Amino acid sequence: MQFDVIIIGGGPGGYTAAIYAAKQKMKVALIEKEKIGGTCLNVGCIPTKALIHSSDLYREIKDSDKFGITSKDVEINWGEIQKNKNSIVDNLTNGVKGLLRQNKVQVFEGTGKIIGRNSVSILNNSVKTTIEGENIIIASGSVPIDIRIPGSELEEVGSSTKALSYEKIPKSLAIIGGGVIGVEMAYIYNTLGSKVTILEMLPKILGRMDSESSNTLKQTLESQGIDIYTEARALSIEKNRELAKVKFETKTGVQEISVEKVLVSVGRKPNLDVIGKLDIKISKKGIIIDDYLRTNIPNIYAIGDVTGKLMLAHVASHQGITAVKNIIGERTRMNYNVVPSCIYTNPEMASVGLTEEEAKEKYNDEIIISVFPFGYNGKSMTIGETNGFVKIIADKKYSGIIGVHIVGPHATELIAEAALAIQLECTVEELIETIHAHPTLSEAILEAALGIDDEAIHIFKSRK
Amino acid sequence: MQFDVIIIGGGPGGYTAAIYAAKQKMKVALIEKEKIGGTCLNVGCIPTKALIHSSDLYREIKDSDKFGITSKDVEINWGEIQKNKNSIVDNLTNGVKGLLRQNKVQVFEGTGKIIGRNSVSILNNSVKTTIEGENIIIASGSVPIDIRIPGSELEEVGSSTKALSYEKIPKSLAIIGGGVIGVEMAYIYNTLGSKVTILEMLPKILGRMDSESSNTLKQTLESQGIDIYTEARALSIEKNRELAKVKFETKTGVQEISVEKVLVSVGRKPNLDVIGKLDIKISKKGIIIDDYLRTNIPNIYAIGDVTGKLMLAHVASHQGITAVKNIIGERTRMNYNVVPSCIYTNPEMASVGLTEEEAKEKYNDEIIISVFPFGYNGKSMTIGETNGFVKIIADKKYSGIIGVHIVGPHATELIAEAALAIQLECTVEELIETIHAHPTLSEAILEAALGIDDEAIHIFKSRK
Amino acid sequence: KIKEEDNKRKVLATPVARKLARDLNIDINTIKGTGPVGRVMKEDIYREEEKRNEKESKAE
Ligand SMILES: Cc1cc2nc3c(=O)[nH]c(=O)nc-3n(C[C@H](O)[C@H](O)[C@H](O)COP(=O)(O)OP(=O)(O)OC[C@H]3O[C@@H](n4cnc5c(N)ncnc54)[C@H](O)[C@@H]3O)c2cc1C
Ligand SMILES: Cc1cc2nc3c(=O)[nH]c(=O)nc-3n(C[C@H](O)[C@H](O)[C@H](O)COP(=O)(O)OP(=O)(O)OC[C@H]3O[C@@H](n4cnc5c(N)ncnc54)[C@H](O)[C@@H]3O)c2cc1C
Repeated sequence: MQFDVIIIGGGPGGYTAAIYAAKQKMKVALIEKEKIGGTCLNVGCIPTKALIHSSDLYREIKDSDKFGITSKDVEINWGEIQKNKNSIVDNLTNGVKGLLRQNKVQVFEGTGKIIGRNSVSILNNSVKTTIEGENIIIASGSVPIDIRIPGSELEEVGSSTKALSYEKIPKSLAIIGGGVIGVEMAYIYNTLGSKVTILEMLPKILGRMDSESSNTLKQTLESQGIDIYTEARALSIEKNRELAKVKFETKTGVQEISVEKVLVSVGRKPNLDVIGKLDIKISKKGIIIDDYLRTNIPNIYAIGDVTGKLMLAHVASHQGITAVKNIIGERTRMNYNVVPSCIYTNPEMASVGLTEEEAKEKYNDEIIISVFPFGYNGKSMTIGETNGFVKIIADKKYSGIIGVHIVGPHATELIAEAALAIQLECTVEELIETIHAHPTLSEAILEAALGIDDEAIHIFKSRK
Repeated sequence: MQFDVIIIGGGPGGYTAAIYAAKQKMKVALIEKEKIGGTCLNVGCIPTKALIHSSDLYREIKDSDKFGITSKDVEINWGEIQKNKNSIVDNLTNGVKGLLRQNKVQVFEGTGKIIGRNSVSILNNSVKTTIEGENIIIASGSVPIDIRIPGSELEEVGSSTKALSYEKIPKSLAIIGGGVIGVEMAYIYNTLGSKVTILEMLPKILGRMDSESSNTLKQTLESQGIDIYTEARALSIEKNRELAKVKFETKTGVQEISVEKVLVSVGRKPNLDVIGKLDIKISKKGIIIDDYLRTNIPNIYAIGDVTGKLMLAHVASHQGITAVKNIIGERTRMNYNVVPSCIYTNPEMASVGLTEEEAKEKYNDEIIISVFPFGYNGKSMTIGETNGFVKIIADKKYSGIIGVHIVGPHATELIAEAALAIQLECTVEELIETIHAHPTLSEAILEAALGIDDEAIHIFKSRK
Repeated sequence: KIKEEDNKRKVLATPVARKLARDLNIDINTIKGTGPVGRVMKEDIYREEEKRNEKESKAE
């Protein structure tokens, strides 16, 4: 066989699997039809976070007087923001290309298609190559779902990929879909001066998240000027001179707004073309896999967004490593119970483990909850970011930590400790025994843990 | 007895113990001779971090062009910086006063002195009160050590307390003592425009820290413009017109610099007056205590800086809680092996567990080390802070994590996960199995862990 | 029934302690942990080993 493993798709799932496999001394082929780095590096995680950093800076600079740093004529240079974003993306994707080379992964440009249990064809500009491999990992990712309403084909309407590179900052923006992507985009453009409206079909934005947390974030975003409609269904989009008129229906009737741009972020669907005619089982969500990342064909694995499990880059890369471990015979199960999920707005939001709603159900109400607000945390005060809280959910019987939800400064970094705690089945007592540095935001986690027994220091009574 | 426990000193050790004891339904007296909040809130952790936040902002704003945010006439308003710092301190100390009140801690203003096993006298403006308590906790903290060289009494010379409130930003500043306090002050004033020189007696700054880490920080600070002399002994200070001339000796001979201000930060010494004539055993470092925080007199405990263990606010507060637990009979041992220590410069630095030097010695070289640089971390790139690294030290036999040292962005928050890992005796494998959110700085911890087995994804070969 | 459930919960032990116990052939379920909430720490395993060694040397 030419290769030990053929990987189709060069996103965070695929390239991580490729590098990890190469480090295990395997002969690895990686096929990518567009750009190494996939959605994540090119039009996902990284470019959004670059735009968010510029937005954060703008907000901070406008607000810096109270910290004794003054400046005049604070201006947004959209061209520079885009250039910076693009150069970060280039740096990172070039870095990954270099790593693939150094690790001797053979990279094929073209569209891969599985044509047999061990054969993959690669089509590149009408040239077709076929390669053979002991194992195959499908890592073909996902693409945005379109909405099918009148007007969705208009120039003004587009997905997040378009929204990352608008030629200028739109004066007004309607976002159809209040998931993580929609909310981050709303934060970016609202901060940079757009009038942003979110239309969400469900009763709350950020569907799967802990309700108290997503509510808090929603209120803050609204106070920053974003209009959020829930239980709102977009009906149609029409050209209205220079603008696009979006009609939508809420409980109170049909309304309309006219905006420069419409961003559609209603979800993503798996890239299934890669399967070809092979009998690989799929569901509505994507390729069906077992805990070892195997499809129904034993030597064919699938990882990342194409499996439709949790569409997150760190899930894709963890699945990638786990798939390779299973290929080399290190039987390792993929566990989806301890997956942090992050929203990079201001305040940030991050969650891991069970939400309050899930915990109540799973533990039959036998849970304890403690919430510590950042307003009482010293470090928060010194950096002037006192919005939000840490919420810890523990099971009543053993006081094991089963869920942590953070809204607030650097929530996306703070969640790492919480994830480790849940992964190691840490109890509240052990978290309390762990000394947390002063002054840090992570002390809010300690205080929330103390609050479980009503022993938080810097708040009189914890919300429980 | 009037009180279940009398606490002398209202710093983070004392006030935490007081609130915690009150929450255990104890009758608590707290005696403070100066300001509630102690060193930490009034002239330590909090005001330094407020100045650091202003400094950080100034640096970021000057650098924001490359992120597409431009501004003109960026200026430092020292008066506002001071006002902001003071108002944060006031907020926090008022908050603590409020908490003491709500928790029904009886606060006595005045100087406490132990006059018997159960009696403490309080002297306030020549009025003397005596109170009685079942238990006593000494939490009298520490004060800066003076240096005894000619000229140390000059107006221009002072401790960190003075340096927190200079009437203006000095054009030039000599700092005698390159410990954490000296280094943070150097970072603040250098960033705000002073010409800063550090004179350190020992061969390295930040003495106890992991050498590779403190070296990296040293080099970065030097590249920012700070002059650092090690093995340098200050000899004398002389008035030189408007300036102070500092003479010091290094290996290469005697040199001198003329500066506007001289900051002396050569360490702190315990406040022992409180002991009075009682036979409480002390060492050169402070009051001698056992693992349960007891002095040689069974009902008298000591916590915080006065015990001279590790002079850190979070050690003081943890000792405070532990002392109270022992008083109520919940026998709990204080463990100093897992204490994070932080430096809030840019890059930040944070450590927990054994340094490389300590680990080598303790484990007879049977350790593995892995270093992952932030330069290869996606989130670092999006925020433009790629300096530094995460270093993980594990024992070779069980790959238990025994030391983590971080130089880089938000190191002081990232260290929380590392502290929990060491506290729970986590192995490298378990850290790797813990999914880290993308894109976050905490992924650098994951990558360092992967590097232990040469399996880091985003670097070709980890330094080991 | 409740008791059964209690027993089902696997003993709380640190990762290093588990490895160590496996290595030294010590049944971790028989060890009383000294960590917070009784988690078995590596020191507990070392202590158990010491006890065992003492016994053995006495037996000899
Ligand atoms: C705007 C946005 C922001 C996001 N932010 C975050 C975030 O902050 N954090 C996070 O965790 N996740 C984020 N995500 C989600 C994240 O990008 C995905 O979960 C992740 O990229 C999935 O990785 P993957 O490897 O499965 O697929 P992808 O990254 O989609 O990569 C799949 C690759 O396969 C290639 N491919 C497909 N079919 C073929 C074929 N037949 N032959 C050859 N190549 C093929 C594609 O061209 C693509 O390069 C974001 C997504 C978007 C859109
Ligand atoms: C500039 C600076 C920066 C620092 N930064 C940090 C940091 O970032 N992180 C960190 O962890 N640590 C930091 N520290 C150290 C930290 O401040 C101390 O470790 C901490 O304050 C010790 O707490 P304590 O309660 O033991 O004593 P203290 O905070 O010193 O409090 C003792 C209190 O007791 C009172 N007192 C003393 N004697 C008597 C008496 N006889 N009667 C009544 N009252 C009495 C004092 O007035 C004082 O208020 C810093 C210190 C300085 C100087």
